[in-house]
Amino acid sequence: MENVLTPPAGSPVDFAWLIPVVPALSAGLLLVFGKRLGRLSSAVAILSIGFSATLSTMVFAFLQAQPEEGRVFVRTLGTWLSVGGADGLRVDWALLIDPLASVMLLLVTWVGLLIHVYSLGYMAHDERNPQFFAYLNLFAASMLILVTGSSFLTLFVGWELVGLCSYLLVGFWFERRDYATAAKKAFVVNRIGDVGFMIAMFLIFATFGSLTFADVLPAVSTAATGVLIAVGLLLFVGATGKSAQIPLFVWLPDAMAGPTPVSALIHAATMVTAGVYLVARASPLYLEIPDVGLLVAWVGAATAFVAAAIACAQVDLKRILAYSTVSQLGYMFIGVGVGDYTAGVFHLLTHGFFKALLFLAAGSVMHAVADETDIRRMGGLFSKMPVTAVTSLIAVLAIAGFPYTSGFFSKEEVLASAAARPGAQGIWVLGILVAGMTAFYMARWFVLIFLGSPRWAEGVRPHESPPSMTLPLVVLAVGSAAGGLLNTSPEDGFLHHWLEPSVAAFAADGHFLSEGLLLGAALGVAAVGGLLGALLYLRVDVATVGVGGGARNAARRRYYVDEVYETIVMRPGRAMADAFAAFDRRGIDGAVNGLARMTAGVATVGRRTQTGFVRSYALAVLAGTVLIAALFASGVVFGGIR
Amino acid sequence: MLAEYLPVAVLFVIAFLFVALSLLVSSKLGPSRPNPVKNAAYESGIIPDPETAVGGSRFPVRFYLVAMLFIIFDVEAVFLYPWATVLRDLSWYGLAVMGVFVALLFESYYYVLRKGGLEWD
Amino acid sequence: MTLLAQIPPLQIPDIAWSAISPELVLFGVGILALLLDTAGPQRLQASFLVFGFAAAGAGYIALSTEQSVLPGLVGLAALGQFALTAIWRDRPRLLSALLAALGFAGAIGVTTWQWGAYSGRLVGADAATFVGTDSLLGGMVAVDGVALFTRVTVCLAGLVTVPLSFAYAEERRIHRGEYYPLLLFAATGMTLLASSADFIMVFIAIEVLSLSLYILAGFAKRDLNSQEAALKYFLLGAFSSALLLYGIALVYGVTGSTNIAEAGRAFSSLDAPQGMAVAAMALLIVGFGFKTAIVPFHMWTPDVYQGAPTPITGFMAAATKAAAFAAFLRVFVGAFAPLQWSWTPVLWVLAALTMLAGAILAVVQNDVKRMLGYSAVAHAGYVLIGFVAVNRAGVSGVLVYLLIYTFMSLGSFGVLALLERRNHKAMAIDDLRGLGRRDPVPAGMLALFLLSLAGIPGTAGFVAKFAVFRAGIEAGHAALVVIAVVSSVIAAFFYIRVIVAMFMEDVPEGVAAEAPLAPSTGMSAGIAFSAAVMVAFGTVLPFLLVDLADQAATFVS
Amino acid sequence: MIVPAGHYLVLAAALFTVGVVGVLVRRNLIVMFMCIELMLNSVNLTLVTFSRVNGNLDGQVLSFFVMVVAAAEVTVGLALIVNLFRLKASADADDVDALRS
Repeated sequence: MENVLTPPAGSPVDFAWLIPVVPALSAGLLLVFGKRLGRLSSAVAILSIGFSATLSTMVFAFLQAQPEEGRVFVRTLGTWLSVGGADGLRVDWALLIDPLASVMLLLVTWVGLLIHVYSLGYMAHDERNPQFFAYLNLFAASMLILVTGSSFLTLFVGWELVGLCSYLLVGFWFERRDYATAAKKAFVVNRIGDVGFMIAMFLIFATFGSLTFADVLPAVSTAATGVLIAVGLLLFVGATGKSAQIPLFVWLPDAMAGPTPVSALIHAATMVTAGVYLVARASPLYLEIPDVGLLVAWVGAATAFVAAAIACAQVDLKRILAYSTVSQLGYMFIGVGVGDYTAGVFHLLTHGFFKALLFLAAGSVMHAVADETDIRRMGGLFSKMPVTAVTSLIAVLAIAGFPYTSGFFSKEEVLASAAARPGAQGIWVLGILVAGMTAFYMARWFVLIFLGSPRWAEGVRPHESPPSMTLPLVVLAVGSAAGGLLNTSPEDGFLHHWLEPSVAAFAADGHFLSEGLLLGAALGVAAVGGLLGALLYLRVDVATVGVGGGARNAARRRYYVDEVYETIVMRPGRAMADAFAAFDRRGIDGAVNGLARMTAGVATVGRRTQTGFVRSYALAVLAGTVLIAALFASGVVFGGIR
Repeated sequence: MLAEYLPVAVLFVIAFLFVALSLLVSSKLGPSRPNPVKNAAYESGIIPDPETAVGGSRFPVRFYLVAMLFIIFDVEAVFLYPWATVLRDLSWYGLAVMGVFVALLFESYYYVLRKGGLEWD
Repeated sequence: MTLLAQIPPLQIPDIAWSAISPELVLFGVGILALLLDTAGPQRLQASFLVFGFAAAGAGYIALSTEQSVLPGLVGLAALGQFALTAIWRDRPRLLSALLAALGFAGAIGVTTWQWGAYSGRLVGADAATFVGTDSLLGGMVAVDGVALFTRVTVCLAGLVTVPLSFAYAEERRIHRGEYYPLLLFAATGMTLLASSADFIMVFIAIEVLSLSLYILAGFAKRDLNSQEAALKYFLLGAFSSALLLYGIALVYGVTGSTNIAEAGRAFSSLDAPQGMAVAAMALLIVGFGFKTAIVPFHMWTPDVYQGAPTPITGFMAAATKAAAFAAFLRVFVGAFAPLQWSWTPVLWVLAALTMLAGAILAVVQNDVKRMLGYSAVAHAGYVLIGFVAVNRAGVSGVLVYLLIYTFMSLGSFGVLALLERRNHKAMAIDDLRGLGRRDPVPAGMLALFLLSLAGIPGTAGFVAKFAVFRAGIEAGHAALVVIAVVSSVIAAFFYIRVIVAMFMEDVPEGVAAEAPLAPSTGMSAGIAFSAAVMVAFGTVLPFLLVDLADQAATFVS
Repeated sequence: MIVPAGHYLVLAAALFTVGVVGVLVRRNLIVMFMCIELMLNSVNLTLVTFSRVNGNLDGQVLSFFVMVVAAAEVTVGLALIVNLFRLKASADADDVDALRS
């Protein structure tokens, strides 16, 4: 961030501002003329996002052509806000195009494009799909503003806009009441996080007199540590809100009420990773305050563990993926927390691939089995929908960290840096455990859906989805499989060098275990978990636990596996799920509702003063006069003292 | 010279207490036997209640209307006095300015006239 | 005799009429509209008469002085009104509406002309004669940045209010001839208040605008709510202006002058803060605080906003605030700046109270107009932040905030007026359920205005909030800004509640399908204009607005 | 004998207070209204006194305007009250409480 260049005219970076603008324009177009365009609207949307994708690729290529130290560009479009004259605050409409932004651009635009294509088939029967595509475009534009923002303020603008769009998209099918409430919950929780962000911004401005990364980040070492700690914590509060970390993660599973492509785009690939991106972007700041970083890592680890445990006990195929997203986000925060920002971003990218793939596969499955979401009522779908099955198998292997899949490299790197960071060994242990649990519940997910005996209801005719839906699956599957090539090893991987100009480097000092042991431990635990899950759930009697029926009684008589399984897996998972559901009710909802109730209480007291009688109002005016006189008196005394 | 105003604040309070006290005392000591006549609004001795009005008919609101108009046009004339005292110094310019003022006054008069504000029925 | 001896010999003030030319335009057009309305069938003759007089006057000016711009304008205006009368001879309402719009536009034009002259770029007149921070008309009127900016704000508000009112008033059968003249007179009072440099002028201006607004609030003669609103506004307004007047009297007593600047100088030369001065400042704060709806002088606000005709409510909320805050600025931040150590803490506390009380009380409201009334209170609190930060950034923040708030308020109330026209009743939040489905465009507009009021980034409201918050931070009032952020989060709840009701809830069964919305040209134009301004100042050119405000804020040293 | 200015001020202050209290305690709209007028006129007295003390005419000028404004207020106020009386057949301030939260 030291030497910031202005892009040469005519270069792709010079036109980078079109990347967010074009989808925004198309969104506006669709919102106004959507009804008239009809089927054409989806084409418009896909073309616009496709344009952005191509341009971002060109930007990426351009950056790669530049010398190592000359890859940070700021493209200024014009003044947005200039307050207080020359010496005052001045915020430009400017894009910060650096390696970090470029990879984020690639992720957002390409995954976005694939999901647009997928929606073509998925939303085919919805009469409001122009509106839907408009929202998707709007979201893409906001996310692109977020990742290219050149200052905390522009980033915040995108930050708020993505929140708004996810609000609109989750509430898209608002005929069903719980969707609306879920949307409201998401919005409220995000607002809580935003307060932290806003206050952090004002603190930053008060300290550094500017909000642009180029001014603030190089200067962090000059500021007082206390201020830095405050800023870091407040920013992290914002990040927890947006990226669904403890204690603010409850909204994400509820947000699964939205359409599946939305879950894939917003709640898996892009928006929820904004918090990680923020921390990575502010890496010089967090480098100054390693203890806060450690806290971030611990929160991430705890979240990862809890979410994984809950995921083991879920039966809704989308909720499982939701909790797994939360858990994987925890991994990312471990990465950025312990100071290996490259690892965090790396896991962000690979996760973007395989989690999006998993969600899209889930959508395809729901299509096949008439919107059934209970995985105990599926099974044996492999033969019915081979493409979906194979692709999601790849995704499952990737997320479980099967060797040489994308998830393998990124997860290993995160864990290795956790092990390398003094005082973070506990985090590493947790991480290993979570790896095993991840393998377990993903295996359960896959087996219960695709293998075993068919358990779906009568009259359901499972069928493979149309090409418009399977094609994105295939592409993403390739990504999930080969994505690891981005950064094959922490030392000399491509991504490692690529991100050097953007994020602070990781100061690794000696692992407390040898590389091999680390790797072995992780792989071993993961393998055990995965096999356990697979073998356990291939048994029909376990698969049907909780569904009821003869098989279950047979199981109880013959193998007692029911109880075993119940005690080992379901009970703790359910317990934790219940605990956190309770925490959600009492804690988060409680906090929110409590806040609301408190406000309402104060209000009901306050509104009593609003009696409607003129004379009481006049009395209030008089009382106010006396109050002011008293304040003045105190002030005068104060002034007298001075 | 400002010091001499300081008692004002004090006397402010005293006056307030005096008024409040007298009101309180009167309300406590004085017999309170309210009846409709007492509670009725005092409007120059006219009973406001439409039912029991004099002559059985509602009291004409024209009364207030004309009274208000009179007040307005009467009070506006107050500006003429200070103006008159310095008319010599102001000379024609002052005359012109006051002419504008009076013209505006007449405009409103014309307005009232057109709106029928001065007709009794 | 001693008294007469003390009186200084009288000197005639050199009256630079152009200093109050916007007021003259507004007032003149108001009188004209009234005249043409009362002329009845003889409208055309009356108009011709006016035309003749105006032309004669213009010719006289042109002959006596070498000026050609001003007489030309006057002549054109006269010609224009004659033409309008000739065309719409038998449509008096439309005629007066058009005249009013013309008047507001003209006032804006004149003000920009003044602005040009003010910032040195002469537009056809000798700048020195009528502009500059020094007060004019015998120390009565100050033509400075704040005055000009606020004049523009007020006139824009009026310009938007006229089209919003037309169809609404028609439908409620309150479209009497006095409507637009009263609007113009109120605007006259506001612009005068914004540019008054003398407490006498302050009092007169406040009364002019208040009296017009009392009548406008009670314009629906047969509607009890409207009457009640008017009566409450009137009684409390008269009460508070009496208090203000007493404050003015005390200032005059202490300083021996009613001129704001002189009074400020005399105040700051007081060695020790002394009883009368403090009482005077307290009473002044009460007077201004009432007009700007600051807690605890806010209690009339929700009632009056709920009862008054909706377009008028929007106008009141926007323009009155702007004007009163401008005068407030000139008196305290301008003249009493040396005493800020004494009054800043007071306003600090009031700001905190106002933000919190406004936001919290709005949460439990059901009537949308009432809710917006409370939110108006909260916004007054946000403006106060820029106020207690006694610096240039603060002043410019206040100006920006008020201009943007004008459009937010007019837009939201305009949409409400549109809906009331259809439903023939005040809108409760439940009545808005499913609106996003039935009429997406107005619902979307309302959502836009509400989001902007909530200060979501990307909307103009965020720019406004950011400007004042920043000023507060710069002045070291971080705690106040934190309170403001909390308050705005609380506020987000109830704005979002309305949006949720519109877009995410469906019409409950058993509710009769409403007639399709019949938006009038005027209303849609007004709303669309406000929305366009929202978006423009939110996204691409806030810097323009902020620069203007910064220029305007120069009068604070 | 010449009365010191302080007395006028005190008298004015007392009148003003009477007006304020009247507005607060009386329920009849017209009486409340008269109390407001009383406040305004007491301020007039203050202004004239100060004008004499300060030896300039500003105060008296302002008091002129106050008179006119008071008259205008009378007109508007009475009009409102009369209209309300027509609608409700009551001039009691506490009957006017339909608008409340």
